[in-house]
Amino acid sequence: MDFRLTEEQQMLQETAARLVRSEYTFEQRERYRESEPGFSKAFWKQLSELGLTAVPFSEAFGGFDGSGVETQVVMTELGRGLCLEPYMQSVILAGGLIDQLGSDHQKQTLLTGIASGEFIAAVGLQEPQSHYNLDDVETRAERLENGYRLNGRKAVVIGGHQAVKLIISARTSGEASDAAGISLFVVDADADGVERQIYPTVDGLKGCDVFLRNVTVPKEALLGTLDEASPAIHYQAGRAMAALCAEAVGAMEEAVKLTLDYLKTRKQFGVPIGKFQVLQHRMVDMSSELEQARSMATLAASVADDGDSVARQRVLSAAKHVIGRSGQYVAEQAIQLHGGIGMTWEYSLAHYAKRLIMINHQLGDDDHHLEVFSGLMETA
Amino acid sequence: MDFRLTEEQQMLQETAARLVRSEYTFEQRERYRESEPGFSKAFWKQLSELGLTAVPFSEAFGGFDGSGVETQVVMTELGRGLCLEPYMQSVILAGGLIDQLGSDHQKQTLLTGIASGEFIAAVGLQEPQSHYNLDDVETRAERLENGYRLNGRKAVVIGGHQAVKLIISARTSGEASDAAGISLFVVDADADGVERQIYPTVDGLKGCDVFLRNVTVPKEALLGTLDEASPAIHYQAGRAMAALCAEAVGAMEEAVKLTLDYLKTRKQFGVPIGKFQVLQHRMVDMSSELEQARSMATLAASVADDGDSVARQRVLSAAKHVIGRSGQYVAEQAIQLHGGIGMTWEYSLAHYAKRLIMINHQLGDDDHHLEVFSGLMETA
Amino acid sequence: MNINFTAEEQAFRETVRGFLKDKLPADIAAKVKGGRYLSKADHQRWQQVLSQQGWYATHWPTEHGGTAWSAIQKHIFDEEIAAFGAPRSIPFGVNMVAPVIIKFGNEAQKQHYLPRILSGEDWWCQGYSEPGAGSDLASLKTRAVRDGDHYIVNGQKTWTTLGQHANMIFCLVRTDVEVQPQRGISFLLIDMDTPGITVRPIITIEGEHEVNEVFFDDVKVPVENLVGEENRGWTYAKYLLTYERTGLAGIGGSKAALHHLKQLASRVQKNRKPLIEDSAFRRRIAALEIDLMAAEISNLRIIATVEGGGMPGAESSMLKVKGTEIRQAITDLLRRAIGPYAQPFLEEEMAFDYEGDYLSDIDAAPLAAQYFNMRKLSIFGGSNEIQKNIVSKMILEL
Amino acid sequence: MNINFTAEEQAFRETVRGFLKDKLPADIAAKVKGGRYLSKADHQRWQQVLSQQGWYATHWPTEHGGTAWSAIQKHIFDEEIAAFGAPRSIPFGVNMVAPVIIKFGNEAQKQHYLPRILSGEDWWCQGYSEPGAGSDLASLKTRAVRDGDHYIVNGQKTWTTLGQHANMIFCLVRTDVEVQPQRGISFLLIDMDTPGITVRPIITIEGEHEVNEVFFDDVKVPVENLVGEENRGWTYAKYLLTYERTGLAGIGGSKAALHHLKQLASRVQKNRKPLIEDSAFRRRIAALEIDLMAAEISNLRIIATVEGGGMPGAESSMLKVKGTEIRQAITDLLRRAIGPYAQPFLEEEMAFDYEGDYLSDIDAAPLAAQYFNMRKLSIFGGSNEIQKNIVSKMILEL
Repeated sequence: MDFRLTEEQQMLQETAARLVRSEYTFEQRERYRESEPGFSKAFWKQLSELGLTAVPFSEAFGGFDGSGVETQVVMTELGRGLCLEPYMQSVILAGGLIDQLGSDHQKQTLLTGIASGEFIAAVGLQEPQSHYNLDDVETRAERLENGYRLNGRKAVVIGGHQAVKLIISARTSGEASDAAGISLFVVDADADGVERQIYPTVDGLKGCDVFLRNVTVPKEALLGTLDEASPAIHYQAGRAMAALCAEAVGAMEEAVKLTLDYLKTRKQFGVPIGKFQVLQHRMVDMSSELEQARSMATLAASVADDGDSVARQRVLSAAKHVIGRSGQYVAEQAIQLHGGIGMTWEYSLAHYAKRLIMINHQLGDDDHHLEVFSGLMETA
Repeated sequence: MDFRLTEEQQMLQETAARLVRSEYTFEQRERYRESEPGFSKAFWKQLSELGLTAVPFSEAFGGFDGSGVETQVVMTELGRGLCLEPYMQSVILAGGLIDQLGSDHQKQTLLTGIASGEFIAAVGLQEPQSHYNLDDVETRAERLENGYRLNGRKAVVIGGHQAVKLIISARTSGEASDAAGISLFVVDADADGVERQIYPTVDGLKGCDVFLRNVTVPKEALLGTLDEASPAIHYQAGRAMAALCAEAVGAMEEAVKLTLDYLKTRKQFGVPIGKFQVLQHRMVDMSSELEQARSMATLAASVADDGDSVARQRVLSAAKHVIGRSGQYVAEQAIQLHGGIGMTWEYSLAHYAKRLIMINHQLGDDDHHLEVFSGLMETA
Repeated sequence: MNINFTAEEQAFRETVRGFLKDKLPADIAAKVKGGRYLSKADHQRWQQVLSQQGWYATHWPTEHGGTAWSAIQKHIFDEEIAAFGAPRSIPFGVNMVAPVIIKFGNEAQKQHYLPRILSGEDWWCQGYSEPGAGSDLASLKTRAVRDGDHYIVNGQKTWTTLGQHANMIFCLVRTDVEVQPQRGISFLLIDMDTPGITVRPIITIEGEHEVNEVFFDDVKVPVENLVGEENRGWTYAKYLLTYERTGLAGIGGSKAALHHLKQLASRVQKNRKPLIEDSAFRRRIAALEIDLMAAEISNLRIIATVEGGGMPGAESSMLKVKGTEIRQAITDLLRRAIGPYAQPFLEEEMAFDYEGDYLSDIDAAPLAAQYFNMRKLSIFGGSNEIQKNIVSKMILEL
Repeated sequence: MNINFTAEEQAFRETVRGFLKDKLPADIAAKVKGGRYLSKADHQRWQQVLSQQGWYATHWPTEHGGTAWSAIQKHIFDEEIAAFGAPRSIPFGVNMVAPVIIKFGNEAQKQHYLPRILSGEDWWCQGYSEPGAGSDLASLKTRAVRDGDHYIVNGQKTWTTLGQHANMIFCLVRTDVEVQPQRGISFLLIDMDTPGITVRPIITIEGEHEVNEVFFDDVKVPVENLVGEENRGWTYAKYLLTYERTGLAGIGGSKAALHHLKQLASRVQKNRKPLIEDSAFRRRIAALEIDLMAAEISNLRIIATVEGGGMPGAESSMLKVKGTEIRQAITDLLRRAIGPYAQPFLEEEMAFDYEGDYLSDIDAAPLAAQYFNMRKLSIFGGSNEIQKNIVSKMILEL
């Protein structure tokens, strides 16, 4: 048992950390956010030049076969910088689905592009009615002679506004919410019938709802086996959950640090407010939540790339549950201990808080994952 | 809207309070607990001489038609003294059932005896498998020519060890846990086939499990209409829940008072521990829980004797939920703030804590009543 | 003891309901219920309706145009206001500066300011907090130096709610720096149009402009704008803090929000049935409803004390903590209810004049913003930690 | 990074399991799993087994009969001990006084005491707390006055766990009253049979005799029973407090208790199905299992730090708080699981030698008692409030 990063992992961490430190001050981040793409294309380019967008992929695609731990290392640093780039969507989710299910041709054309940062892909897995159940799919794909016709709507596709390729889940058989009968399709984002309603998100990202109206795709657009996409979707969502956990830990570390600094410098009643025992203990509780979150992010990373199993799913849901809860605790208490200043847009803390709360709305909140875990729990 | 006690209610309160103060110091209480009946027969006699055991009954039975508020007043004082007498079982539950369902003859013989304190009655409504569901009744009563034959087991009949009469719920038709098909019978505690396994309880009371083996009772033993006892059982359990809430508030008030005194006198690090902000805020939280509990006990008392309705049930379950939760919070924090001394048998606080926790095990804990409330909740 | 409302109180409630049914503009009610922001014009429109009814200054004595309502009547009124989705009155004029003027102001001040508050001519804001003086209000630094018939005011106030709409501000200023902090403070009424005043917006976490910084640079304030005596401002401020605190818990608002939550959870689907039928989510709602029920009774108990001539003491502080926790928990569930749709930040959908289509549920857009905005409840107006300090000191005597 | 156990570590675990399978008396395991009290003889019987295996003094250096296990091995051992229902070793001798003797004692003390601890000849208890010195340990008042070759000890110790079984006690005593409180304290080893010592039981909330008061009335203690130097006892006590704190969180015990809870909830019925199928109760168990999972990893991270040569600092304090909260929450659910049957107080069913029928579930009787007993976890050994003070000071530097 060894919790230390290997030398390579340390190098990866330092690379990511250095890049974030130099390119992602809060002021820079706000400029990126206000720019049209909603993130920094230059930063994305740097990430890919350093190979970071290829971390999880095999050498054939320019990657270095990184496991969950490597992903964790990168995501934590991106979380620390409140980075806006769609790393999780394009590299982990879209890349992961193609890597797992793609034909050689799909890997050659798509994975190479994603890994090199040449283009961005995004995934449309959830729908207006699906809440956090990725098997609740009403979007339908009908068989045509030489392909499929898609109709439906995908909800809150983060990064979808800049994506060249969209990976869309659609029902090819079965009833809505059946696990069987779901298929994945690679759709050009500018294909006829694809309409994107683009919006910023509360935490400064950008995304869209995707409306598909009689969108026809060739039969080569099918990713994986017809009707059988559900296990892969859940598997890759699990990897993405681990990544979100890592990102959250980075953001929590910063929020805790900012708050601790504030307690030491802000004076009221003639002393630093950190001298008040109630605030001290609150700060201890925040640190303790952070420790729990850190442990679960590490555990999640260590199983994320294992073969699919109930044990893996349990750990990943447990981790996402802990992260959701402790992220919210840290966000709320960081604001509370800061007082009014913690509620201002111009101070970075507010944005860490918003990101932490919104991570809970991605791929299932703590309630959702408690339910999932409870269902999978060993009973004796 | 008027939260003040009327003059009569104030007199009742003072009477009860004075009696408890003079007869129920903690040392006296411990002596009563160790005595064979497990409570003070002399105190019971005083209660009845003052009319307190007749409070809820009509004048015909020596009572004064007291409503939930009068019961609340008495129970709060009994709670303050950690009194051991089976007031809730004999007067409120058994008395209430007979008052609601009894024939004139049953009222004359039984109610008069209960109201006057001449004998004690107890109720056997729960069973080993029933958890807190009073409709889950497996004890069976078969029809005989001139009566009924009872077989089964009733669980945790508090006060049953001293009861002369037991009111037993038994199934006369339907499946276990059907609300329909439950009947009530008045059984002599020393009848053939009745066996009582007597034990003390964690909080210093006494009770028993009642085993019924071919116990035959005459047909006059039936209380109310055959098969239709469930609504009355729930109605009277609701009154008893309100009484438990009142008792809990009395106990919580004492626990809070003891803790506050301790914070002011116990010194560590050269100052009274009440100077530590964390303990101050904890004490505020305890007081706040007490306020919430007090409000709900009052609300429960004000509806307890209303006609049966969903609105009444909602309030009573809500109250029992709040009492269960805040009782536990107060009990646990009172011990924690006392430190080791709060865990010793010889100090009264430990016994308040135990009573508060055990009240949560009587007639449904906070989880149970949250579920009940949730089921009855208005949804929009 | 009879904790039901009397027949008279019930009749009063019906009167209030009738009024609201007739006079509350539907568009305003819809915005309030949907958690949307109101324009200044919305607030003013509603204030005119109340003023015409004679129901705007519920807390004032009748001689100045108040209602002479009992504490319970005021409570019933507040409850119905919240239930119908009428806007809560902006408190700074009618409920904050006015009571101070009525109690400590001179005749000229009463004659001048009170009618203007009733008519809506003046919109007041509050100048208490400063960047260095939050919880520790007495350490405020804004200076007012007497110069003939004027004070010259210099300094900065912050967290000035809706200051961008105001033409008047009441300020705590330091008029004596030599004495103990609380003793050198005065209470000044300042026209926001006076040269030297700059209002700068503070954008809060959810992206809204609700609070401001107000800068004072050699601002000349006539001495007749001093309320009461010089250097006694702390007394007046404290009077205001203990005055009529029964509304602090925001019970009416929480009841309306809980109703909103139930409606939303009845519309939103989870696992192909309404979210409110999900047992875990339903239990969370139920637990909140129960907490709120208890807090409501606690609040009524305090109101009854006031009615009986008592003073609501630090009990209000205890209830403020509980009440704000409940409200925050409701906004937490509202945000959770819409799942992934909490993420889109749809400023136009939140706007008071939006009439387009909605991305998802008609009420979804403001929910995350509202959740973040409501963090203020446990911070502003004396943080919950400060409230607990008050209870500890005043009630528990620790 | 690889957080799985290595093949060697797995092999070690198998060895431990094999040993426990062979050597752990079934009757003892049954009592531990059922939450029943063990007799002194039970403890001693199990200690003999461990000693014969050479596995009793896991934390000692090999030269004195220790195991030389790594931190991870010790963790695995503790985990399996808990999983199999083996008793936890009474720590006062082997894990508390022994490390102090090894580090600060003289050769004679080592030669005399360590073998007697290994053999079980001595049963130690701890004399730290006093009625007036709980959290504020340094204010202790028990006096030891040098008189020739002896100290004369007068005073009172309290909360002395299992002192009724002990023949030896290690005490912090005041040997200098003139200096700052921490500086005048010495560390004495005292034979419980010395005249002048009285042990009086303290019955705790759940009715058990687990702790005691110990009175010292002119007790003559030979000077050779002083450990280290006079007046340096505080240093030794602090060493003990930071020594080997990775077990403080009680993860193994909580895992066993959680397992017990699941088994109980699978047997007990609610609404005519196993309680564990009740969605709300099941979620409560699930939430605890998740918390425990996180705490276990946090604990392993600390252990790995120790393994890597680092010192477990105040992180242990943070984990102690979390770990005790989890354990208390499990005992809360255990008590809740049995519903009304939490009430009967069946002392005979709880006893270590009970062989009769059970009123309800075979494991029901001790559950309420255990819940109350476990309140001690957040009080004794430095209350959770004190632990947070430590973290605040040592890690956060507030």
